[in-house]
Amino acid sequence: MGTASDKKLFDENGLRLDGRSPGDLRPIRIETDVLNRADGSAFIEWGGNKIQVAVYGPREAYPRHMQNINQAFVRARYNMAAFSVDERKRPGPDRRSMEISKVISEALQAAVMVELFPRAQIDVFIEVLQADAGTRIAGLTASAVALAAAGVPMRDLVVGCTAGKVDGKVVLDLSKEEDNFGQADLPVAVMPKSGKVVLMQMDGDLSIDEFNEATSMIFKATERINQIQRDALKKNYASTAQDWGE
Amino acid sequence: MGTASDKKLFDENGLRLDGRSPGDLRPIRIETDVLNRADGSAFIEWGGNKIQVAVYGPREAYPRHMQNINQAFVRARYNMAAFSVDERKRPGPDRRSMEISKVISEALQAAVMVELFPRAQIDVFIEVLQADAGTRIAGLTASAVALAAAGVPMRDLVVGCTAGKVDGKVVLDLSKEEDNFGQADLPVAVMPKSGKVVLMQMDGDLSIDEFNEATSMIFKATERINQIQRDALKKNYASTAQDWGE
Amino acid sequence: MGTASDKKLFDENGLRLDGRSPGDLRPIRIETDVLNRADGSAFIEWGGNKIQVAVYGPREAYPRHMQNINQAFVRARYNMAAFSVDERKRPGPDRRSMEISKVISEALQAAVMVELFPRAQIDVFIEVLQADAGTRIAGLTASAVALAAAGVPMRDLVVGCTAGKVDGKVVLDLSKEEDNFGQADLPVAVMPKSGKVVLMQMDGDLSIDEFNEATSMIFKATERINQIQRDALKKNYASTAQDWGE
Amino acid sequence: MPRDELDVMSEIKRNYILQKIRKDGIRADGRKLDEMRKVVIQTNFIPRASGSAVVTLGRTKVVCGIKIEAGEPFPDTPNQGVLTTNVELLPMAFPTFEAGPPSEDSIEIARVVDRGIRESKMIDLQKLVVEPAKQVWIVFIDIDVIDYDGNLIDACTIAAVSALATAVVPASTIGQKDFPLPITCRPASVTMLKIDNVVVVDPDLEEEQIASARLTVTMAEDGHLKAMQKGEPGFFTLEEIQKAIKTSSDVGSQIRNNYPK
Amino acid sequence: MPRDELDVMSEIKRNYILQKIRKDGIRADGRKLDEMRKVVIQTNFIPRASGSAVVTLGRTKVVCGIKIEAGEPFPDTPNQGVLTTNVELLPMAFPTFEAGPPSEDSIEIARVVDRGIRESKMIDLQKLVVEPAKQVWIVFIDIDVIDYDGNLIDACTIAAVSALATAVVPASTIGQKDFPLPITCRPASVTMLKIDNVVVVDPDLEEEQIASARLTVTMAEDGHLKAMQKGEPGFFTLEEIQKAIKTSSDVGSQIRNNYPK
Amino acid sequence: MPRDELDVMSEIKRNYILQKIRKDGIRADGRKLDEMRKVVIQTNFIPRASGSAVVTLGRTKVVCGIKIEAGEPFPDTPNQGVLTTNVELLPMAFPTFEAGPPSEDSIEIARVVDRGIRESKMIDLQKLVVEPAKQVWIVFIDIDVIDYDGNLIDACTIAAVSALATAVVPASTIGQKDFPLPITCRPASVTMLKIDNVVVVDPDLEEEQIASARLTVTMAEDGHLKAMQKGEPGFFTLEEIQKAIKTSSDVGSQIRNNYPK
Repeated sequence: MGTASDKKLFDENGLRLDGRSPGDLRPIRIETDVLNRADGSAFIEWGGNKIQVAVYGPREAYPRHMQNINQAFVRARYNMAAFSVDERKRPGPDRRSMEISKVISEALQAAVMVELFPRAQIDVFIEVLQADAGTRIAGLTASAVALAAAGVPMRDLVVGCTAGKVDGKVVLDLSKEEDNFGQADLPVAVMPKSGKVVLMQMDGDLSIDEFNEATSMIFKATERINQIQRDALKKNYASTAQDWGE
Repeated sequence: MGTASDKKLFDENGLRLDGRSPGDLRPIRIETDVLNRADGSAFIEWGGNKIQVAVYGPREAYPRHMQNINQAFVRARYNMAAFSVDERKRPGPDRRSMEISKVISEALQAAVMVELFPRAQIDVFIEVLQADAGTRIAGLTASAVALAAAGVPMRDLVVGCTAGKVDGKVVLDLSKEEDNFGQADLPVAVMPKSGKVVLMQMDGDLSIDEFNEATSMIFKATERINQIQRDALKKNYASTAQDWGE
Repeated sequence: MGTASDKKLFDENGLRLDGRSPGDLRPIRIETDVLNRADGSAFIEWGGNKIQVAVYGPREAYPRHMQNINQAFVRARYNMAAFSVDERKRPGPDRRSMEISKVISEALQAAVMVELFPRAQIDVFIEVLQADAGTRIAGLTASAVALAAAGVPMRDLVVGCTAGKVDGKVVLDLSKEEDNFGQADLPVAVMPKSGKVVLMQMDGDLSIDEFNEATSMIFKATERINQIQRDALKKNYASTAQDWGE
Repeated sequence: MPRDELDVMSEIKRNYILQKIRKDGIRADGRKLDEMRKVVIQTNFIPRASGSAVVTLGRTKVVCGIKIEAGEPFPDTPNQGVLTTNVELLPMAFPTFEAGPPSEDSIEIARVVDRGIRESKMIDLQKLVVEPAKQVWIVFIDIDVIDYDGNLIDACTIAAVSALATAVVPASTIGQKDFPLPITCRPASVTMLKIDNVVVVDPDLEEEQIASARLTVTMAEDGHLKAMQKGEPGFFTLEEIQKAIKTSSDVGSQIRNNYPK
Repeated sequence: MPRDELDVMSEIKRNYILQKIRKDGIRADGRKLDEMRKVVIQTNFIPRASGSAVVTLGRTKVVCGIKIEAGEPFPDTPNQGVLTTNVELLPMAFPTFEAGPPSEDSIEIARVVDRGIRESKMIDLQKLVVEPAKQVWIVFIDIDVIDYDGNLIDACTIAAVSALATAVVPASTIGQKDFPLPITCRPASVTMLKIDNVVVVDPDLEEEQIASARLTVTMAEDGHLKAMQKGEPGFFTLEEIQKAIKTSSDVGSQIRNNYPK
Repeated sequence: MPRDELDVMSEIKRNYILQKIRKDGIRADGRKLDEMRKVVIQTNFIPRASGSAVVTLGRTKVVCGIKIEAGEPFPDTPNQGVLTTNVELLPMAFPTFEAGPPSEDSIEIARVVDRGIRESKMIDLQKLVVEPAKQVWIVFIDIDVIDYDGNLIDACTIAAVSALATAVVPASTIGQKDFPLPITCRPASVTMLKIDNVVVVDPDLEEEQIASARLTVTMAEDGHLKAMQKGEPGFFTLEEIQKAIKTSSDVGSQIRNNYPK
């Protein structure tokens, strides 16, 4: 977690620097089918995060020796644009982005009906255009929408959210400054129908009680975020229906 | 193009630093079949440029998925020796040499009768041993000779030449200093029988009139350079005939 | 060889800094089958060197085009742990370790009955955990033991030893300081039954007489080292027999 | 340029496109030979960057972000800032684009875009010196291709020029005052393809798949040539090139009208 | 985690393991569900390193060496030392491990180990400053995996913590006095796997091959969570996670008892 | 060493070479066992380099260019210049040579050539110091192999020694006077192959393809050994090596006669 600092992260009314209460989410907007070439796509704005996701597949897995005769595999590639962060980032994967790609792939693998597509792979490309804390969770949330928009059969969507500890208090959906100067970070993703946890990482310092408080905040928030996902997909289906009607 | 400078590039008689008139070429010498292992080879000296070219093929394209069932592809690899430039160059391709390899490959592809060799590749290796402005054009000119020397069937040779703008005047075949301090650079390659342009790049600043003056200079020069190519090949055929006669 | 220096490398009694006479070896200890997963393994301590070796194979050579229809090939990979040397070493092969891998592979290839395993490869992984001069020779000596422990049929073991020149005197088995400040280094490996030389490298300055003195020292030493190899293997066979007896 | 996934386009489609061009002088999507697709430019899309633009050119879409950072000049140009251009053909943009080190295609695109901007002297690099030979401003142009339907060179040039035209040098990071990136002109590249013996402007992917040769001409307001690049294994006659230069002058002016003021 | 060479385990073996766990609550090797394998720690194995440990965890074996070198701090943390963790899955450890750049697996292991040590503040990085913003101590944790039979995260954490706990800062190299690496606590990671609906501790390779999901929980003496990582494509319920945290608290204390004093 | 394209040589050819050597003590091209092929050395071929040489050894051809640049010494040798040797097995030289990072073969060749030059102390590195610990001359030896017909080690050594012997340190670039690279001796490497039980000098490619073992011996004028390298999977007896050293002493003198004065 972040560096220690004297930075005040709450005002006198207990509100956060951006005016949110501890349990508030930043604004989230999801749009689907924004790209033409991909089989499915979604664009998410979550606070200052701007993330483009595209899905290709199911398609034959390549190279051949990667094929699994029982099921498809989901291969997410999380990438940060060179201009997405304060200091220009050299293109190409680093260790952080490789780890994130792995945990996102595993989380999506749990939700996709991979058993329907033996020998196939499903590619999920996540491009972070502007980063503002919580990119993995925002990218994963958008990925689930893009998969659905691509018509990939899923058991459920996947919804991610982060909680953390700031100045000793548990808060939802860390902002960039809270991420930099906070004491704990807990990104979680669930399948919202069942509450099954498909991604969980944590670093910093949390007592067991704080952990329970944080997860309870996250679970509540995922319901709201899932609604935003479903609305985005509905709008998409609506416009598809309209297209047909013409 | 080069850096602005107060450097004088013409003398009081309108001659260039190396004594040439605006429309003069530097000395060019081409020798063929200088290597034993390659299927064909040519060595070119063009001003201070010293460039070795070798051709292998047509041979089965590898890897397999590169094979085109209708025709061969020409793959030129332009490379600069570590000692070819003022400051020692780290071995291996850089972005500049990759672009040059691409445009040379495309220029040669236009001249070779690729339709005669489905699934094949023809490799052209261009090693710049000493660089002195105009290496891409010199390397391409030598490549055409090496292909012919290898017995690769061609519609026509390919001849390259450069024009540029120096102190506001259009001149032929830029020298190293003119390249460094000039205002425009226009490398062109043609198939000399038909005048078809198979390579053209330009950077700097040229008015339309200057462009027309430059191309007209280049077209005239390519006739002379083509003659040097044909002489080199004739000498080669002559010595081959002699070999047979023995 | 090392840098010139005023460092004294012998005491008044003609003994070396670590108390050895010119013809003495450092202590050597070899243990076999210290790893569970590998087909065979050996761990060697030789002076301050600590080197772990593991053998996998014979197994089908991969990629396919590496397969030799007449025989197996031995592929040794010599690698230094990041913490094995004074200044932390970046992981991955460098030019030195690639050369050492090559000469060790060739030396082992001579001893293994490769003709029994067409299309196969035998991998020998050598990990230098602590380096203390003579790692290639110690790694090779342990590799032969690991191959035998893996049940790979061999014409003979391979035994390595180094001699060198220090303060103008020929000495056996250079220590780290002698290696750094000495005048010549001569690593040699032989098949001990026949005395055939399968590895020899040399750098520094040796007269022909010094060379002959050095090789004669080495040949005598390899008998002693070979005994240590055989003892290690006997202990291993003994414990295997015991296992069967239970 | 990349082919479609199976590296084939149906004979029927190919013939349809060719015939339409030959007989009617009209392209498959109804455009005239020298007609650009619709261009939409949205600047300041990435507020955290020094400048940015999202550009759609028909169904091709690219995002350009500019980062401007203080750093050392090149030893041979101590009195000017540094410019560097990079294009990423993201795998999300097309089925055969692959992650990894830049391909020949992406390098060619980046270098042609870079030459247009550099040679037109769009950015006044002399004004980007903090302390000669010690510290200058480095301008990173990074372009993400996120949707690919042909003519990346022009889409990337439009995005880069638009992002640069609205960029701000973050001089406050070194204790000075931020100032707009000093801009002298607005270059426009125009890419043309030769299909059969006809030259078309702003090709889409299907046209790229049947074309024999490509020519890009970059000009600035002064009507001078700043950069040219012939690509693909076909050829142009000198007359075709001269005509293409004329076309690019006209079309370039239209593009320039779309640029942010 | 890597599968076995043929990526298959016999149905018979698979069923045997599963049934034993389901029916008897006992694992194939006789362990209870929350029972670690035998841990053997040998420190100071590499005397030339600043600290070192060889750890066997059942039949898994790793070697950790610590190098501590003077160097520059990161610009944004001028007042603390630097910590870096690297894990090498050596090809000698398993038939399918390959030489070359780090795999996704080795990166994940290294990052989870690193987070446990970093977030527990085990090393007092503030005490590793020679001159603020100029010179600090850089602690390199390098771990060689030489024999693989499951649960590398815990084996590597144990090795790293043990090696650090016995490490010495070689300050004499810069004319000062050597001193023990300043240590504040001893974190322990506990990795659990979900097989069927049962969670087991310290899985061996065969268990990894049939498990659906993995969870690692790292705590220090204060009983607080310092790092967590869920892995593999399966899921956990929140209840399972809460129970796993409880388990890891107990098992972590046992591990801590094994650490060098 | 690389095999021919199909990795096979016809049995007939193989037998012919072997029989000729066994029965007549003569090689397929008529040479005696200890006879070098014709050596042609052309120095100053690359006038822009600090030194250069093109060498043909039979039908093997290599180009060596020396660059000498001011730079920093290694920390542990503050009082001497730096020497570095690189060999490129260019794809133009042989059908199976590939572009890309250096192969094991090219690294071995470069390192054996380097050792011969370094250990003979041919270059007086102590005279290449501008300011101790700050600035020294770095000597880059780069060798392009452009035509391959066996025995690259000797061809490259001859090229490197010839280029160095005629090289000039460009001290005028730092405001001093150019001076000839300080040379103390002229090492010569002699590479021998064992075919059957016969040892031949300066093997061509066909001989390399049927040989079992290789030995390179590098000596200087003082008749001392400076570097040795045994290669390939065969063996030598100690007697064979002693005889080879004798041979290399004689042949090395012949090579030295060819070096530029």
